Order: sequence, then C-alpha cells, then structure tokens
Amino acid sequence: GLPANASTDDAEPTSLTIAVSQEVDSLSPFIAVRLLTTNIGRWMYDFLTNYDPKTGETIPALAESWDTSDDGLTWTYHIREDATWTDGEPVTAEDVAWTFNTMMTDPAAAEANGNFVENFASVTATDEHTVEIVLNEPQVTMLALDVPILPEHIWSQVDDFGTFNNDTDFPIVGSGPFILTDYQPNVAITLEANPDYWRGEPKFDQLILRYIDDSDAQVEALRTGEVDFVFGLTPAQYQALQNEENITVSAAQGKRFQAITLNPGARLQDGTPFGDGHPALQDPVVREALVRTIDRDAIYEVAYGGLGEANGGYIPSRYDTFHWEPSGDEEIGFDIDEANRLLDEAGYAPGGDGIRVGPDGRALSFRFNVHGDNPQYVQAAEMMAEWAREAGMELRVEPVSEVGSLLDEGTYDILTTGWNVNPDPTYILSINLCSGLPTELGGPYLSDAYYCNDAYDQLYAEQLSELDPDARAEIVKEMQQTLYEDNIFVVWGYADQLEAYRSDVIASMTPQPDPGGNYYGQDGYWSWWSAVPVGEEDDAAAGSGDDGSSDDGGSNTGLIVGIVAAAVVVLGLAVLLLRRRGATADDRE
Amino acid sequence: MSESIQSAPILSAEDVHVEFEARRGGGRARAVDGVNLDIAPGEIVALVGESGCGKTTLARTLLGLERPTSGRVLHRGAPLAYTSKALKRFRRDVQLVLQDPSGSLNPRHTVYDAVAEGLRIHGDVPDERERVADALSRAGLRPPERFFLRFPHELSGGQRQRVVIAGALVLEPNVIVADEPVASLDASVRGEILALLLRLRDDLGLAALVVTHDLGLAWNIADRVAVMYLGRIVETGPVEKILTAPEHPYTQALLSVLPEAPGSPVVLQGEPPDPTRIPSGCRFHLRCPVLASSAAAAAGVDDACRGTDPGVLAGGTATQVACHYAVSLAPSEQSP
Amino acid sequence: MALLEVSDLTVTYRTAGGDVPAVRGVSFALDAGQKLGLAGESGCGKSTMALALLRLLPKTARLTGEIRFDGEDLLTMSWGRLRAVRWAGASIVFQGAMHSLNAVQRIGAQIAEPIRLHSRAGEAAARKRAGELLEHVGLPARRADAYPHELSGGQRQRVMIAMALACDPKLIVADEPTTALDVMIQAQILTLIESLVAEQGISLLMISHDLSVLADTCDRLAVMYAGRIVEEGPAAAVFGAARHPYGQALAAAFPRIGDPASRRRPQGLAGDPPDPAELPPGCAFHPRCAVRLDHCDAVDPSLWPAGSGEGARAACVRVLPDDGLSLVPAAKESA
Amino acid sequence: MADSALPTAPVPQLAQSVRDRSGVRRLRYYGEKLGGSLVSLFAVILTSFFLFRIIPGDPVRTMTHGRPVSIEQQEQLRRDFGLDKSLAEQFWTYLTGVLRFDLGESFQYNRPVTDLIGDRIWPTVLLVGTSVIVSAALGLWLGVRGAWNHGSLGDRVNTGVALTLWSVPSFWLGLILIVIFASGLGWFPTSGMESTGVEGWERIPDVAHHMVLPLVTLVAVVYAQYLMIMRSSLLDEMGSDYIVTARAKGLRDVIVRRRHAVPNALLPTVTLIFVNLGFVVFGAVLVETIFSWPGLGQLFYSGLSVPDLPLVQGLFILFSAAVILMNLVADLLYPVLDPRVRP
Amino acid sequence: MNGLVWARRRRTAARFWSQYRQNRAGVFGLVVLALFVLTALLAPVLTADNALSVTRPPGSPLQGPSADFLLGTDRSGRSMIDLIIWGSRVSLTVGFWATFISIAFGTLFGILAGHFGGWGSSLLMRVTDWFLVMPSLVLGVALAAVLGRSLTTIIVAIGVTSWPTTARLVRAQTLAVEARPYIERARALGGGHLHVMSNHVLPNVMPIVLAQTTLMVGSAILTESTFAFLGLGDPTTASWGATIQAARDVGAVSSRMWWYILPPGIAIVLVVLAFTLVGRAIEGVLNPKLRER
Ligand SMILES: Nc1ncnc2c1ncn2[C@@H]1O[C@H](COP(=O)(O)OP(=O)(O)OP(=O)(O)O)[C@@H](O)[C@H]1O
Ligand SMILES: Nc1ncnc2c1ncn2[C@@H]1O[C@H](COP(=O)(O)OP(=O)(O)OP(=O)(O)O)[C@@H](O)[C@H]1O
Ligand SMILES: [Mg+2]
Ligand SMILES: [Mg+2]
Repeated sequence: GLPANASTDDAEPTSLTIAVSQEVDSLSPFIAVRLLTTNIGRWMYDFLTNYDPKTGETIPALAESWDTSDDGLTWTYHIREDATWTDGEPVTAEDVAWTFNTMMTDPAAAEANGNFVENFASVTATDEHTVEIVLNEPQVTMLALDVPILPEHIWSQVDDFGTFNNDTDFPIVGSGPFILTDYQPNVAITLEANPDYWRGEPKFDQLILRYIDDSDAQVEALRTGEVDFVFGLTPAQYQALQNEENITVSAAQGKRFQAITLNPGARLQDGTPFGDGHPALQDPVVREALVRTIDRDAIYEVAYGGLGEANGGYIPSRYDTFHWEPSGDEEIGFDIDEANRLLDEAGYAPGGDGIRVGPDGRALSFRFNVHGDNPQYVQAAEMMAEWAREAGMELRVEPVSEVGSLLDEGTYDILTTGWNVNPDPTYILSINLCSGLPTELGGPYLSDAYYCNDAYDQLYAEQLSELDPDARAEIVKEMQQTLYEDNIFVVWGYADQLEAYRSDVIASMTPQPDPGGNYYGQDGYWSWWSAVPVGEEDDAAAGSGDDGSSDDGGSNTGLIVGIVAAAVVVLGLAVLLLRRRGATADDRE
Repeated sequence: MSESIQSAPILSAEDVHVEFEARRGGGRARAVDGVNLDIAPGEIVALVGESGCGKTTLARTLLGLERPTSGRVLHRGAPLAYTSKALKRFRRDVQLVLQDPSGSLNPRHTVYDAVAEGLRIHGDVPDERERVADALSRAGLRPPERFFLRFPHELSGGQRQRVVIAGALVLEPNVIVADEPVASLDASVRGEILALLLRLRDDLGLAALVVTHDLGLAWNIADRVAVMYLGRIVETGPVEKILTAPEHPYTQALLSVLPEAPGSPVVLQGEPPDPTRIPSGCRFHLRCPVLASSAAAAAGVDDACRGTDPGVLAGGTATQVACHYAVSLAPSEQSP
Repeated sequence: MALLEVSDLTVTYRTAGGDVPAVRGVSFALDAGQKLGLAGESGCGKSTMALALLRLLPKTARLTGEIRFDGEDLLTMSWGRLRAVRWAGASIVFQGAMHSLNAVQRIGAQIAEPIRLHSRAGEAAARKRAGELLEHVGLPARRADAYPHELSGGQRQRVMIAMALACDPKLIVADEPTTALDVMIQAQILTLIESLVAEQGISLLMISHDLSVLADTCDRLAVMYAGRIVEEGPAAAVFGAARHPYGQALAAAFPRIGDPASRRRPQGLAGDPPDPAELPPGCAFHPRCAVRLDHCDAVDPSLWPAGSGEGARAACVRVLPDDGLSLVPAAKESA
Repeated sequence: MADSALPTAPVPQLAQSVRDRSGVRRLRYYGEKLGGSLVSLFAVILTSFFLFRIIPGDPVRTMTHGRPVSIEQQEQLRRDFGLDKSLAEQFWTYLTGVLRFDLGESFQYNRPVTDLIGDRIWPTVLLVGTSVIVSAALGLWLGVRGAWNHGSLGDRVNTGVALTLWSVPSFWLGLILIVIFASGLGWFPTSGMESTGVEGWERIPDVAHHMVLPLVTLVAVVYAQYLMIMRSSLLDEMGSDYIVTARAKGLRDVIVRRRHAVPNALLPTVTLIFVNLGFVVFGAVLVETIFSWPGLGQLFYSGLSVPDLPLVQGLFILFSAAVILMNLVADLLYPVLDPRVRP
Repeated sequence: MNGLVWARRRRTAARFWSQYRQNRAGVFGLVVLALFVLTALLAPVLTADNALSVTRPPGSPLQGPSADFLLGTDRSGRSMIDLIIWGSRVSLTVGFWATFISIAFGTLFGILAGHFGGWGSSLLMRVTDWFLVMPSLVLGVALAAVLGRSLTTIIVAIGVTSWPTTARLVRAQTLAVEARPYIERARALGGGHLHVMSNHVLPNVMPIVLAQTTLMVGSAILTESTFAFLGLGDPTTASWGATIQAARDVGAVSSRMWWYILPPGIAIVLVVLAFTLVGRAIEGVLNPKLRER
C-alpha cells in the first residue's frame, strides 16, 4: 500500500539489504534504546535538527531555524512548512509540542529519551509552525535533541506507551526519508523510500534489514549477494573481503574507545568503602606500573589486526575538537623496566613465585574480569596478563558474561569497558564525576570506575558554563589529562569500524564523516538516503530535477543547497553551545 | 503338642500369615494363610504344592527374609527377632539354598569368594581357606583347590548347586532351607544333589526343609511331607503314609497325575487359584473332585465343604489332613 | 512308508570359539500317526534337531544329512516349497509359549496368520477357524482377542497347540511343551496333546528331558546324549529296561513313588554333562559311565539292535557282539 | 512386563468385577502419570524462579545497560519489575503470572515473553518437527536395514557414518555446510527462513529452500540415535522365539520382519523419539543460531547473550515443559502400543 | 592365593582383550584415543616453551599453512598444531572430570535408589527426573553466571546435568541385579545393605558404568564445545571448543581460514567418535547379547 515511486515505475524496485543481528526492542521511539532501533527511528521520523554528514555539526531538519532568549531558557523553533506525514497530513508545531509534552508527563514515554526533557518547564506550539520550549535551567543539548517527532493525530490514540511497540499498523506513518512497511520479527524489516520527503527522495526504493545472527553467515550472504551491506566485520573478514570482486570495504575511525578500569576502592558518595577490590590498586604507583606494562600498539596490531588506533585519550581522535592525547613526557607508555623500577622503589618485592608482595603481605595478584563475549578484549587481556607477569604482577583473567554485578558490588580489581562516544562529550564525561558514585549500597549510580576526583569535578562544572567552544575544548582536554594521569580509567585506543558493501549494487554512499567515515550507525540518515543504485548513477547526478518535477511538495536541489548553506551558518552557533548528546546510541557493555 | 519324643523343633512356624499388596492393584494376596510347621533336628521335611501356593513365601518367612503379617517364627523355641543383629546371628544357623544355582552365584565372584562370603559377613576370617576347602569337599567338589578360582560360568549346573550348598555349609548351620534345589537341574544330575543332601543329614545331622513341587523328590529324600494348597498346609505326615495313602483329595490328585501313577489321572480343571481371592469354606472346594463327584454329599459334608473352613493344621510330626470328607471317614485319627 | 525319515543328520554351529557339533549323525524314522519321544539332558541337541527339521536354524548352523518328509528332502528343497511345508506339513509347539507368541498381537490373529497364508482363507474364515481351534483346546473362542500376557502359562501353551493345529499338519513337533509348567497343568496339556493327536491321526515328535513323561505319552522313545541317539525303542522297553547305561541312569532318575527301592535312595549320574564343543574321544558317555570298559574311549559305537521290544536299539559297546572289541583301532589294541 | 503377570484366570462370575477394577486401574495409571508430570512441572517452575534469582546482578542494571538513565528512572524500573517487593511477594506474582501464561516482560524486546514465544514457536516447530520426522524415518529405516543385514559391509558403513555424524558438533557442521553449499556452490541460501518479498504460495518452496541446510545439520547429528536404537532393539527381537515361530509358520522373511519384528522393535524406539523430541527443541538452539532461523532456539541464544532473564526463564520453563509433556505423551502412548504394559 | 588371584585377573583381562580385539572399530577407537591421550600427556615435550604465549608467539597472527606452521597460526600467532596438542589436554580433562562427577553421582544415586525401594527411592527418582527435564544448557548458563566462566564451571555444569542419565541406567541395572537370587542368598547369609551394595550390586553395575563412562566422556567433550559456542566457555583456555569459538570470533569461516576452523572440529569428531566406538566395544564384550552387533 505504498505510493509507487514514479521514477522506477517500470523497473524492478531497487533495494539495499543490510545484514543485522541486533533484535528490535521496540519500534516505538519512546521506548527504543538499541542502536538498531534508534537508527531506524532516525530513518522513519525526522528530528528537529540533524548532523552534517561531513562535519557532524548541527544542521536544520524539521526546525528550519531557531532562536534562543538571552538567558538561554527559552528556545523557539520554526518548523518547516513543507514537511508532511506519510499519510499526507502536514507536520506541525503541535506534533512537536505533543511529543515533548507526552514525554514530560508520561513516565512510560520518557523511557528512552527522558533525559532530554528532564529540565523542560514547558513546551508549547505558539502557532502552527512555531514551538517554544521553556527550560528550568540552561541546557546544552537544545540543538542536539535527538528525539523523533511523532504524529499526534495517530499517537494520541495510544493508551499505554509502556506497552505500545508501534508494530501493528503498516506502513507506519512517519516523516523521515524512509517508511517502515513491514516488520517480521527476526526475519526482516522493510522500509521503503518516502517519495515525498522534503530533503528529497532516497534513490533506493527499498531498504531491507535482514536478520543474520552469525557474523560469518553475514559475510557469506554478502558474498552471495543475499545482502548488500555488512557492518561489524572482524579484521580477518575485512582483509578477506578486501580483494574480493564487487565488494568494497571500509574501515572508518571508531566512535568507540576500548579501556580497562582499575578498582580504586569502590565507595559510596559519603566515602563508605565497599566491595573487595585489591587494596594495592589504591596505590597510584601500582596503577602506573600496571599501565606501564600495557603495549597498546601491540594490542591493536594483534587483536585488531592493525585496524585501529592505539591511543590513551578518552575521547576518540575522530572528534578532533575534543580529542586529547598525551604527548612526550606525559605519556605513560609501555615500559616494563620502568614498571619494575617503580614497584621495586615502592617496596613491592618479588615473592617466592616471582609475584610481588606488597608491604601488607598481599601479593600483586589481580582479578581481571573480561567480557567473555568480546574476543578482542579477551585477547588483549591475555596479552596484558603476560606483560604484567614480567613486572611481577599476576592478572587472573576471568571472563564473565556481564560486568554489571561486579561493578555494583565492587567485587573486581580490573574490568574491561568501552563506550560509544557521541559528538558531544558531556555525558561520557559525566560518568566519572563524584556524583556518579552510588549513594547507598545496591542503589543506582552512573559511575563506571568509581572514579572521583575533585579537580575533575571542578573542570566539568567549568566546561558546562564555558560558552566559548575553543575554551571549552581546552577544559575538556584538561579533564582527559587528569583522567589519564590517575590511571583508573585506562583507555587503550579506538578500534576501526569495519564495513563492506556490494559495489555492484551500491554505486556510492555518503559516509560520516565524509570522507573516511562509517555508513552504519551515523548520526543522521545520510548513507542510506544518499546511496545510489548501480545503473542509476546518471539519474542520480541529474536526478534532482526529476524529483523536483515529479514530487508535489518535495524537496529540490535548491532546497538541499539551501539547507547545506543553512547548516554552515548554523555551524558557528552550534559550536557556541554545549551539546549534550542524547546518548541513545551510547552502548556500553 | 508334638507326639514325637524327638528333641524340640529347631525351626518352626506358628500360625504364620504373610500378605502382600497384590501386584497390579486388586487387593491383598494372602500368600501364606496360617501355617504351623515344625522342623526337628536332623529331619528332612518336604513342602510340596502347586505353583503359587505360597511355598517360597513360607520358606522365606522361615528364614526371616519376609516378616509374617501375623504369627511368628520360632528358632530353637525362641521367637525370631527382626533386628539386624539378631537376624545375623540367626542366619549362622539357618541357611538357604535356592532353585537356580546359576542365579544364586554372582557371576563376578569366584567359587572361593562365593563360598567364603558367609564367613566374611560373619567376620570368621582366620581359617577361612581351610573352611572353604572343607565345605567344598563336603559338597563333593574335590579337590577343592581346583575350583577355588573358577567362575560360575565355568561350572556345570550340578557343580554350581554344589557350590551354593558349600556356601551354606561353610557356616556350619543346623538347618538348610532349600527352595526347589534341583528343579533347574537335569534329571541325571538331580539325584546326585539329593544324595548329597541326604548324606549331609546323616553326617552332620542337618535338618532340612525342601520346597518342591515334585512328589518324587519327597519320596527320594524326605522324612515328612507337608502338602500346601493356597497358603495352607492341607495334609502332613510321614512320607510313606502321605504318598502312598493320601487322604486329602488334592494330594490324591497330585499323585494321580504323575506319569507312572496307576489308574487314570485326576486332572483338576482350571488354573491355580488366586491368593487374592481365597474361597470361603474349604479353600479347595471349588476344584475338589470329591465334592464334584457327590461323594462328599454322600458323606454329608458337602455343606461343611462349602461353608466351613477346616481350620489350620497343627505343627508336629503327626499325620493330619484338613479335609471334611477325609475327617468324616476316619474321625478318630484326627487331632482337632 | 515313514512320514519323516532323518538319516545321518548333523548340525554344527560355527561360533567364535570354534565349531560346536550339536547334532552328530542322527537317524530315525517316524511313521504316520506314530508318537516318538526324544529325551536327553540339557544341551544334548534336542532343540537343535527339532529346528533342523524345518530348517529354522540360524545362519551359523551347518546341516548335513537328509531329512525326508513325505518323501521330499527338506534340506535340498527350494525356499518356496519349504515355506509351504512349514506349518501346513509340520508345525511346532515350543516350550516357552510366552516368548514364542508375539507379545503385541492378539492371539486370534496369530492363530489365523498361518491359516490365511497356507489355505488362502479370507480374513473372516480364518478368524472363525481360529475361534474353533481355541474351543478345541479348551479355551473360549472370545479369548481370541486376548494378548498373550493376559493368559496364564497353561493357557498360552494351549494357544500354541491350537496354532500348531491350524493348518491340519501331518506332523507336530513339540519341543518341551510342558517343561516350565506346574504338575497339574502339565498333566492337562499332555492329556490334551494326546487326545488331539489320537483324534486326528497326526504324527508327534515330542521332545523332553523328562523320560517318565515321554514314556507315558509316546509309543516309541529315543534317548539322546551329546548329539547322538544312544537308545531307541518302544516306550516301555526304553523306560523299563534300557540297555544303554545312560538310558538306564536316566530312567532310574525318576523315582517310582511307593517303590521302596528308590525311597531315600536318589539315583543320579556322576559327572557333568558333556560340552558339545569338547567331546571326549570314543563313546561320548564313557567319562560318566559306571560300567565303562577299557576301550570305551576308543570306540564310538553306533545304534545296535538290543533289548526287548520291536526295533529296540542301543549304542553301547556292551550290546555289541564281543563288547565291540573288534571295532577298536589297532593302535589302541597294542597299547 | 518385568513383573510377569501371574496367571490370573478370571473365574467367570468374577469377570465383571475384574473389568471394573481394570477401569479404575487405568484411571489410576493415567492419573499417576499426569500427576507426576504436574509435580515435575511445578518443580521446574519453582526451580526457575530461584535459579534466576541466584544469578548475581541487578536486572535493572542489565536493562539500562550503559544508557544515560537518571537515578530516578532506575528506581522507577525497579518498581515496574516489582524488584522492590519481598521475595515471597515476588514469588507469588511470578507464580500467578506463570499460571496465567504470563512469563513477564522481556528486557531486550520490551514485549511479553509469551508473545515472543508465540511469534517464534512456529518456525521452531516447523524445523524441529520436520527434522524429527526426517531423522526418525531415516534412522528407523537404516536401523531396520542394518539389523536385518547386520555385520554386512553396508551395515558397518551405515553405522560408521551415523556414529561419525553423531560425534560432530552441530554448529561446526552447520558452518561447514554454509561454506560448501551456500557460499561455495551457491545451492542454498546462507541463512534465514525466507527471502524478503516472497508472498503467497511461493513462500512454501522458498521456506523449504531455506530449510534444507539447517534441516540437514539437525538430521545429521540426530538420526544416529534412532538408527542405533532401532538396530539394537530389532536385533534383540530377531533373536526372539516368536520370530522363529513366525518363520516356522512359513512366512516370508520380509513379512516376518514387517509384521512381527519391526512392530515389536518399534516400541522402545517410539518412546525414545518422544522423549527426545523435547530435547531436540532445545538442540535447535545451535542450529537456529548458525542459520539465523527465527525460532525459539535463536531467541534463547539472543536472550543468553544479554542476558535477558525473563526471556531465558520463560524459555527454560517452556523447554522443560516440552520435555515433560513429551515424556508424558510417551508414557501415555506406550500402553497403547504395547498391550503388556496396559494398566 | 594372591598370586593365583592375580593370574586369574590377568587371564580375565586377556580374555576381555581377546574379545575386544575382534571389534575392529573398537580397536580403531582405542588407537585414536591412545594417540590423543599420549599427545595430551606429552604436550609440553611436543611443543616449544612459548607455544602458548600471546605476547611472544612463534609466528604472526592468522598465517596460512606454511613450512614453519603446517596448519597455520591462530589469531595470536601461535601454531595451530600446538594449540590442538594443548587443546587435547583441556578437552580430555574436561571430558574426564565432567564424566567423573556425572558417573560418581549417577552411580551413587542410582544404586541407592535401586537398592532401597519405597518412597525414598521414588523421591530420589523424582529428583533425577527433574534434573532430566531441566534443559542442561540453561542450568549451565545459570551456573556459569554464578560460578564465573571457567573450566570448572563447565565441568560442574556438564557433570551436574548429565548424572541423571547415569543414575537411571544404574538404577535399572541395580533393580535387575537386586532381583537375582544371589542377592537373596547374600541376605540369607546375613549380609546387610552395605554388603549387598558393595559386594554384589556395585561389581555388577560397574561394567555398565564403564561403558557409560566411555560414552559420556565423548559427549562431555561435545557439550564443552557447545558451551563454548554459546559463549559460556572460558575463552582463555585452549580447549578445542574454545579454539573453534576463537576461530568464529575472528570470522575464520568467512575469511576462508580453513586451517583455523577445521582442525579443532576434526579433533573433536575423532575423539568423540573414538570414545563412542570404545564404549560400544566395551559394552559389546561385557554384554554378550550385544556382541553380535
Ligand atoms: N513380593 C510379592 N508381592 C506380591 N505378591 C507376592 C510376592 N511374593 C509372592 N507373592 C504372591 O504370593 C503367592 C505365593 O507365592 P510363592 O512364590 O510363595 O509361591 P510358590 O509356591 O513358591 O510358587 P512357585 O512354585 O511358582 O515358586 C503368589 O500368588 C504370588 O503372586
Ligand atoms: N545358535 C547357536 N550357536 C552356537 N551354539 C548353539 C546354538 N544353539 C545351540 N547351541 C549349542 O548347541 C548345543 C545343543 O543345543 P540345544 O538347544 O539343541 O540343546 P537342547 O537339547 O534343546 O537343550 P535344552 O534341554 O536345554 O533345551 C548346546 O550345547 C548349545 O550350547
Ligand atoms: Mg517358589
Ligand atoms: Mg531345547
């Protein structure tokens, strides 16, 4: 029941099939938190703003433009007039207001993105195309409100947002470049191009997400052409596919860092210690010595097949504004001799079995809990254990399925961890605040490492109120340096994102950042929206005119150019503001 | 109650009843339904009867392997205690020999182990080897050393039964209870084993209760015979008397169907009766040829046959019969 | 003419432990309407012989000799012809009725099966005949719907007999038909067999280890020992006045109640039954023989007319002229 | 069978009461079996409650899994899941839930576990059902052939192949089949249950096409069991006296086999098939995962990796219930097939 | 006497062996098994000191077969042959220990349940039944979560979930043995429960247990690989299952690294098959009814 695509009426519909393995948690944007479903949400529903594919800066989307009051508490968004729902209704300010108001009033609707509206005082549609949001306090994420705007005329009929999964009526009414037309759980999800999308119709008629659990099976399916796009390749697969005909591989700089955390003594906010972390790790010398035994380069060379970047900075180098890395003397690099020297000096003499014993008589033998399902972590852990042994420390690698409980109870010495980092680093920085520690035993908390350093907290507060982007970036870098020097949250580096697609199906696609970026999991829908089927390259080049003439209220080249231009204009503004990324895609393990 | 001036019974059953929860639902089986039986030292008693009449159950009860539902078992005049210690002591004195010698021997134990098992259980270890050798040679396995390390499957049936008997003898018991000791053996071998039992009685003064369905066997070795029918002893007395001049119609029928018996066989119709449903009156009356032939009616006991239980026979060595008809013919002979 | 004529039949089982000669040259004849009893102790080859008669032995058995049934040699007969002879010509009653009946088929169907096969009768006719047969052996026809386990041992044996009668065979082979049964039921079954056989003029080959039972039922008796017939003759002659020491011992093993000779004097045969795989040289019985002669381990006598009664024969050196010394090989003589 | 029935000749006038009693006995037998199953089921329900509570870790933490959730949100979830209640209360809620077929809400799918199971059960039933039918048919057929010609070359090859396949880890076999037949030769799709966009009747050949490799994998590792059981029970039967009787009746070999030996030998095999069925469902976890077959096994695997406790718990109950049910069916079926054990 | 007993035992063993030898498949299984056991025992001798090192491996990661590394290298640059050799240690250890637990429990409970009738036995059997219906993998998951992912966990999980099978088998055999007259005879001789169980039941149950043991080692090794596949194994140990899993982790199948995926699988198949063949051969010798098969 889809409006046929005019340009491909006669031909077989072109489709782009992506192999996925993650399950759908919900198709309701109020609930969906997984990478897959938040991505689909982006393709189905427009947001107020979007990110530029090249730079990652904020650009207009549903909101054509916006104003903010001087005190930064009132934000007014001007909603574009040419946006329509796929059932023909126009997208209005009412829809925007309804979406936010629902999240503010109904806890069930706040499940996924509630953190965006926590600070909202009111959201009102002042007219059909203007929304006004009043805040309680200034908020940095106002231009990164990654919240899908929902059609009020449909969603207002839902009784219980806690149980509504938006997967009963197809096609699902949306406003994005794609329309979700079919969902067979764990078989496939089908999206079709929205011919009326204001930014222009996608070139592929269909976007199909096909479930293939096994990563080897995914690659085999790519080889046979059953799917056209595969992501999350292993280095070996990447290398194997590199030389294959009709397949293009891509290694993009990672958004994610890999790290270990050393238990500095788990404690509550009031300082009450708990858990049974090894006391020696509270000694900075031991921590430094331990970090000295880690050969980051070797890890990326071996475990990641050379497809990644060894780096100690907290924010991946992909985000060069905020990225910091130690230079020269700052570096606590691989030096086992130094580690031995440090430990000797500090009085950790080797015991009978070659393992050093602390002054308190406890051997430097640490539990090292590794995510058992992450082969690279396991491999790196095994390497670290061997290195540490050379410095007289024992790391007992204990793979676990889930580290949450160890963290809860503070019953670990060393843990592996890793976070996806979004363009705005606020959230990822906040997890290391003292206020992230639990207030009571078993109570909720944010911390990932029981890190608590007043100097760091101080800097965090400073960067929150620093409006000058460069100055803010400086502070953020300083925070990273503090974190680095404390040797509690020890980042190894950033693995590349490895993807491959069939070049006999997809002629071109826009990566993010462009060039050299990734296709899947973008902040935006650029790759799929821009993907050009093989054989339609010419259409695509000349095609915008076509689209303009055949689409009623659709987009045209001019508009796109305008938007891009507007995006450039907005760039400055965006940098001015601290953005707090709605970290729906943050996916810590 | 015993008329005999022989020494007191070494093992006796006193009004023993044994009931079982019948196998597939359906009430209780009165496998032994009131039995008095005495075994005097040096006496061989044969217990004969049809399949399922309760012979084995009675034998097991006498050995303390089954507890009587009511009544008691007396060992040298003292009631049997069922504590494990008392039973263990009792079992030095009373031994069991089973029908199937192949089954009675653990296929993984050597002859030596099998014979010495009793000694080991009772902790008599010092001269074990001599006693095992002695028991084996008594049982006719000579020279015993040749058999020590054989496994049961390397022996013939007769030899196996001798091993079992040796295993019983090694504890120097006074009574042997043999449950169909030769039923699974070839006719030619059978005689040898029976001769062995007789010899043991003569040499060692062993008393024996031999359970069998073979009347010829009783004739071969027993002093006294007790005929059992459906949980009761229906006729008992010296072998010569019971097997040549039986009074109970059941015993008569049993004898008449022996191949070499004179006259036409009295084949009882129907299957062996069911211990879960014991008829009232005389338990044999439904199949009784005397009752059927109206001889009983002529003697005027037919109502008694159908309605009155002839009662439980007493122990001792006297000739007794539990039959209204037989009693009516010779009332003076009967003790109540 | 004899209905069944077995001459020089041998059966050898091939096993992992070597060849087992279970039947070693057996010859006998059975006339129509005659009842022959075959006795012998366990393992002497009785069942093997019975099965050999219809070539029912497992593949590991090798047969030689000749079995003439109604003039045809069963050993060289085609399989098709043999199948026709089976049951319709000669049927078998086995000892263990529980195991010889298919436990999951109703007995009626099992009786009807050969009827339908051999007389090409229809389903209904076969069922009817099965019912009649059951009545014939003293079971109500409605028991045709019963499964074997619902019957008692005696009843099952009757079913086997009814089944054996199903195709009006000329010969019934009864292999220990009463061994596991109680005295009283044994008597019932024997009476039944006797009357049926007499009534229909069927020949009977009855196998048992109980010489007294056979003597009571059969016209003639044959005694087997270690795969050979060692004594054969009219029933009374064999049971009452056997000439072979084994035959004598076997007869004596069954006491006569009331006979003071056997009172408190059980008669047995010393020694162990022979193992067919390792038979002693010469007369297989000589190690257990009480009247053994010196040369018994060298001479293996064959059946020789002996004893009272018509056609009575025995295989013992003592019945031979000059005690069979003429048969002793030269080597032995000089030793 | 073991307690060989004592000869019980019903005296005619007692026949009626015997029949009544057998009715009662039958009822009692079925009652006992049913009761036993219910007890087992209850034990499983009980176990699963405690089993999944000894697992360390806080489900809410598992759920919120690195999302920027505020502390209030975490507490709200805790309330939603009833984790703030006492253990007894939680158990009661759980128990009443299970009795109403409410197995809770999956963490990762945000849907009732029962719904998820409802979605996924049919692909599993299709795959497992077909595999059981195919492997039973194949196993039984080869088993019969093997037993009848036992010791022959064909029999030895057959047994050898079956045992070898039985020794193969099924997931490994699946991978290799994919490499050879899907990506190498391109005969079959690499994974999934159907192609996208195929509608109507065409779905049948499409699904069949997708099912070939998973089916082969499943059958390959399972059929050996049926083969071995059938072969050995048939060999058992072949030595029986009633087979000699049947041959003595003049029946042809094929008939003896078909009418007497096989039906008797089938008895133990059939029960095995049913008892196995419950486990095969579970064995499908590996194959479904390798082939991305959208069934319960794959669901279970996905639940394992989170771990999604309500889901895993629900499937645990389901799989156990399947085994219990199949055992019950086998128990109830056995008397139908074998008159000897009829109550 | 003792000497005689030993001579006797030797004779029994010789007879056992002469019968066993006739089963060609069994002999094949035994040879394969002996090779693997030998390999496992000699692993330290057969491989270099740094064979298992991940920081100083002998080769570079994921190399194809070459003269230096006949079966190529793993993701850390270790020789696949060395890994398989060491893997035999782990896999066999897991197999043996899991089987030991399973057999010990199963035999104990089986004999107890079979020997003591009554409600105690029914209760015990209910418990076994209940263990029988518990999906073993789920139990394994729970155990893995509680005990942590380690070989011990896997051993315990396999042992704990597989003992009911043995228990049922042993119970059935115990019941059969208990029905034999020699038990009655032993009781009549004055033997108590312990005597009957240890002197009569146990020796007669042992053959079944022995055959079951061999069969179970194989299936334990298979189960171990399954656990590894489900991500419940300990990826730091070099069991064959873990090696297959490591191969899957690097995408060896789709990267066409057959040398990484085939050898551990083939090793599993061979060992499991060998155990199965040996188990069946032993069964055949011990149970003459089966011998013809
Ligand atoms: N353990 C038992 N449970 C239930 N019934 C039993 C048990 N033992 C014996 N019976 C019943 O008790 C009756 C007598 O059995 P018993 O074994 O004593 O007879 P028997 O005279 O020895 O017979 P047979 O000559 O066949 O050995 C039979 O009906 C039998 O079914
Ligand atoms: N299939 C076989 N393979 C090898 N040997 C066999 C086979 N069947 C029987 N025998 C052996 O052949 C000999 C004769 O056996 P058969 O069954 O004919 O004896 P039988 O006289 O019927 O004994 P019983 O009285 O015990 O039934 C025995 O020693 C037996 O062990
Ligand atoms: Mg008895
Ligand atoms: Mg026989």
